[in-house]
Amino acid sequence: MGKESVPEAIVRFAPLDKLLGLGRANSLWPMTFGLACCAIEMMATGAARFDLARFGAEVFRPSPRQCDVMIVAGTISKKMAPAVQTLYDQMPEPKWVIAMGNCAISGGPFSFKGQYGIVEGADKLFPVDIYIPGCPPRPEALIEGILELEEKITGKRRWPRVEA
Amino acid sequence: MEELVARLEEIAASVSRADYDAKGYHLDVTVAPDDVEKAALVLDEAGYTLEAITGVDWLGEAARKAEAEAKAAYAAAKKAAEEAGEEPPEMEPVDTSGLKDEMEIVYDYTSYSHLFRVMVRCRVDRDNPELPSIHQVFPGADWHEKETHDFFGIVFTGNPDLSPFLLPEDADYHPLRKDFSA
Amino acid sequence: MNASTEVYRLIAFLVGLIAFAALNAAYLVWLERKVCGHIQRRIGPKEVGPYGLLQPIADGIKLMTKQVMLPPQVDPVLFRIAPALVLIPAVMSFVVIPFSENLVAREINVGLLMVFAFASVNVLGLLVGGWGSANKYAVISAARCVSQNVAYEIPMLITVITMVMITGTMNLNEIVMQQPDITRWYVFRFTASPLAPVAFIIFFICSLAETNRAPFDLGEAESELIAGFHTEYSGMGFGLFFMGEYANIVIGTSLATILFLGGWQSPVPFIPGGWWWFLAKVYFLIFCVMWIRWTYPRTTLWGLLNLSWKILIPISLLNLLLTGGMLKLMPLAGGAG
Amino acid sequence: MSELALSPNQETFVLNLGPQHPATHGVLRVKLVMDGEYIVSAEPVLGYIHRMHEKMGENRTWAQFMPNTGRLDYLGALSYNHGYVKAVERAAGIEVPERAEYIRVITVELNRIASHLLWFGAFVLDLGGFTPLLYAFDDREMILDLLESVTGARLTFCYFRFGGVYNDIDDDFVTGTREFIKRLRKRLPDYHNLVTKNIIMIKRLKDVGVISAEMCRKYGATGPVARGSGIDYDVRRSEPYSVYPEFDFDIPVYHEGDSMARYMVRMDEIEQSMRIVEQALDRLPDGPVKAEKVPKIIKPAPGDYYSVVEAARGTFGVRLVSDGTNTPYRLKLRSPTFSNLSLFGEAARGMLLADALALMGSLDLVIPEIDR
Repeated sequence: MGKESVPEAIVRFAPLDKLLGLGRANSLWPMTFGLACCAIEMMATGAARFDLARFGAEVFRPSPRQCDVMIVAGTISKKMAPAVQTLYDQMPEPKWVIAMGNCAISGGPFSFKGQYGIVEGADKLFPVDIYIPGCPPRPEALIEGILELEEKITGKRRWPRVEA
Repeated sequence: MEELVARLEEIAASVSRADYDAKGYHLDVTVAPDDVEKAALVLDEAGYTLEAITGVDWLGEAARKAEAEAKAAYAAAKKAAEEAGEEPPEMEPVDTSGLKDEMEIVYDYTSYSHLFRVMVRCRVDRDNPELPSIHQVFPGADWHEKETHDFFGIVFTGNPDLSPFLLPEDADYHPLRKDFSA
Repeated sequence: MNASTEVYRLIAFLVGLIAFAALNAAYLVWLERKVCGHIQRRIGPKEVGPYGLLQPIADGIKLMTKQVMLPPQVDPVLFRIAPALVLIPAVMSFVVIPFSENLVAREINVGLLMVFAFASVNVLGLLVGGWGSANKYAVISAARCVSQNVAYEIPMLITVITMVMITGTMNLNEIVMQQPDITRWYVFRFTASPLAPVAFIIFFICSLAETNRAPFDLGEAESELIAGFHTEYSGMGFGLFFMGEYANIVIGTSLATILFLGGWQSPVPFIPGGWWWFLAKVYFLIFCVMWIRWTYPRTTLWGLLNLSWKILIPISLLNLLLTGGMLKLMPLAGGAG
Repeated sequence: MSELALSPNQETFVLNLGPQHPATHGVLRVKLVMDGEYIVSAEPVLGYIHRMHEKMGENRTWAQFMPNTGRLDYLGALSYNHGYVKAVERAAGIEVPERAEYIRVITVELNRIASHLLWFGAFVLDLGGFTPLLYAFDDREMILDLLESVTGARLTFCYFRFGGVYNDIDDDFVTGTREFIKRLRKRLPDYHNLVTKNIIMIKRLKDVGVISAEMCRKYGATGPVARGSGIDYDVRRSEPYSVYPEFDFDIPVYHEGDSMARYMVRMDEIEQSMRIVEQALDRLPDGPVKAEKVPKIIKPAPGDYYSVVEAARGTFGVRLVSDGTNTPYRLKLRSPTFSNLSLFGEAARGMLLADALALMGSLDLVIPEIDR
């Protein structure tokens, strides 16, 4: 599943690849797919104060066929896991996954000894490109995650990183 | 209200007033498993609404109780023996193997019009937990019963569908039983 | 004019028109995102190029290089031709649209008829796409689109017939010629039809419904039908549907401009007319379309059909009768004036 | 219309709404049997975000369960904080200082406004209007700023403690809250102009999705759903707790039972919550915000305890069973939307798909709170 099934191009065209990367990075359409608490912060990121639209990433598509990035925003329960897996498989290549929040990273607060109901991390199901910690992460963190993903695609950082 | 209490007393094994400030409910009604539907009917006629149904697994409670009783009896006997100047007797081991564990099902009723919370509880055998469904009286009970079945494996006879509700479709475990482990 | 230059002219215009349609669609998406952003007190795209102007190009690159999926359950032929069925007629309709007096690919005497002939193919594309997807949401959406289009084609055509009665021609350029200044725009020509502004509003509402725009976007009602008829489309298939939708909006607003707002003619005498006036009017109407979309919630299917059958059709019929009567009584009031 | 939908000769098909669907606000799944656009039967399927809260309650101490309450209903997390601390305080017999109660009421009501604002936006989004969502979010952000300044969180608050609150509020919070209320008072008429008086909205909501008072009672519906059906029931009034009896506020009740009534109840509740906050700010007493004699390890006496609060979506109940140790023996969370949603199957029968989704939106669902 996932990236492994796509054969690496034998001949590469550096400028073209760069152009494609730039195009893809600047047009990351996420899926309208909220699982739990983090979904509200995902909505807040698209709303007026944080405005994900600035980066061209506000086109939340409800159909997985038209998405580029799946933001796993919330806990994946065992009952939900097959559906999440299906959604991932339905997305066309190239596709990326952002695991937003501790639940999607590792199960977060719901991972305890003797738990019976959740999948401990989205990466148990499919490859994840960006992890955004937080419970829930702030909208700024999600934007930073999107920027990180852009960096991963283009190899270039859009804005200088904020030093702590 | 008094009328309701009187009618509940007719069908219930015990009805006792509870201290609302300390407990959060006014009336504590214990019924036999077969009478839950009757109690529901009485409360339905009085205009009450069903707030929730839940279970409590009392695994090992009977044994603990028996042991505590035996201990208390032994302590009393020991005290009596000491007072009488006799050699205190040896404590005999308590045989708990024959004791049946139970599960409790709790129904919370309340009224929209006045503040009077009624809690109806009944106990069923833990190995064979079965009691009638009340979804014919309160259709809202259907989901609560399904949930309770999911968590405790309590079978509500008459409920149309007790397949896993909150748990995955193929789940065959009951996670809130005290002996459950993932 | 000899035949070979005519062919070259036509090819040049066709290439120009396809480029115009594509660029227009891309930049209308950008405009839509900017407009909705500002209506919603956001900025909208701004990081990709100045004012986000490179955003449509990035989107285009992305959509074109996206994997085109052919889901296993679909009818491969229908699924593939549907986007083309939506886009090609829309582009074809541009052929007869007069952008200015001379800037028209092919002036045809029955231009109006041709536009409507092609516009009707559009719904076929949606139906084929929805049906071919073999997806329940897409099929429901396709059914909705068809009933919606059938319902709104009628008042629209009745209104257009009224206009043809007044203008006496189906040549779009001639219709524009008849409206040299703002007082003689057909939207204000009360002497021809007392209900002229109403006719304009009916036409505008119908073109909103025909192009599946909010508040009549039942076909792609997001909260009900996921993405409607293009639920299963990915990459450029989806992109073509999008382009078709925006091209249709341009066609609808262009027709409204030509029939009612004087086309490329200048509204005031001292500024010369030309394609800039035409585009300005068209884009103003498009802005209104977007404004409506980001203000109103969606109607229901019943509300939509009721509006058409019970309100718009009777009013447009009344308009037709009144206009006919007026033309009979005062034959010179309307006509090629 | 409904006879047509229910006639047995019609061909029907099953439409699977969710678990990923824009209208279900999360991961609810509804199995719909459809006859064209009519719904023959609707059956919600739950459990897609079952997060084992009740199991977790049994394997951690009383205090350690607090963060979970903020993740039950993330839109009105403070009400759930309140419900849980109130139950434990009742069980352990802990007194709460007056100032803490006032702060609790202020923050809970602010949270209620935020929750209703978000619902307002999401509901209009269900009906296809996108812009009000953004406006509502804009105002909601200001509440979140205020709450963040005292609680430290934006969404999943864990602010209350047994016997008080974690942090005292400061003057900035008080002035900020007053300014916010002033602002929202100006904004609400805009919302009504934009949405409530919109002809399309009225057409879609009036007389659509009628729920009778009797149906509410049979299904145990509470909160705005019951109040929209003419049931004058609000825990803040009928079972007074905290310092609510000291405030002057109305319980909005509408008798129509349609989606419009539920909408109006929530919009009116925003105004009433603002009134409560204002009064609480005016009378805010001095003093400690945390009881001094709260034991480090809480061990309530064996027995069961029940306690309810009015959350943004209805009655939130906590049933505790204690066996005298430092962990709960059983912790049952009675969530309001669980009961509210259970009537959807009956109410949606014979409706059009679009209307049923409007009805579902008007129930104000938060899925993690249903599945727990």
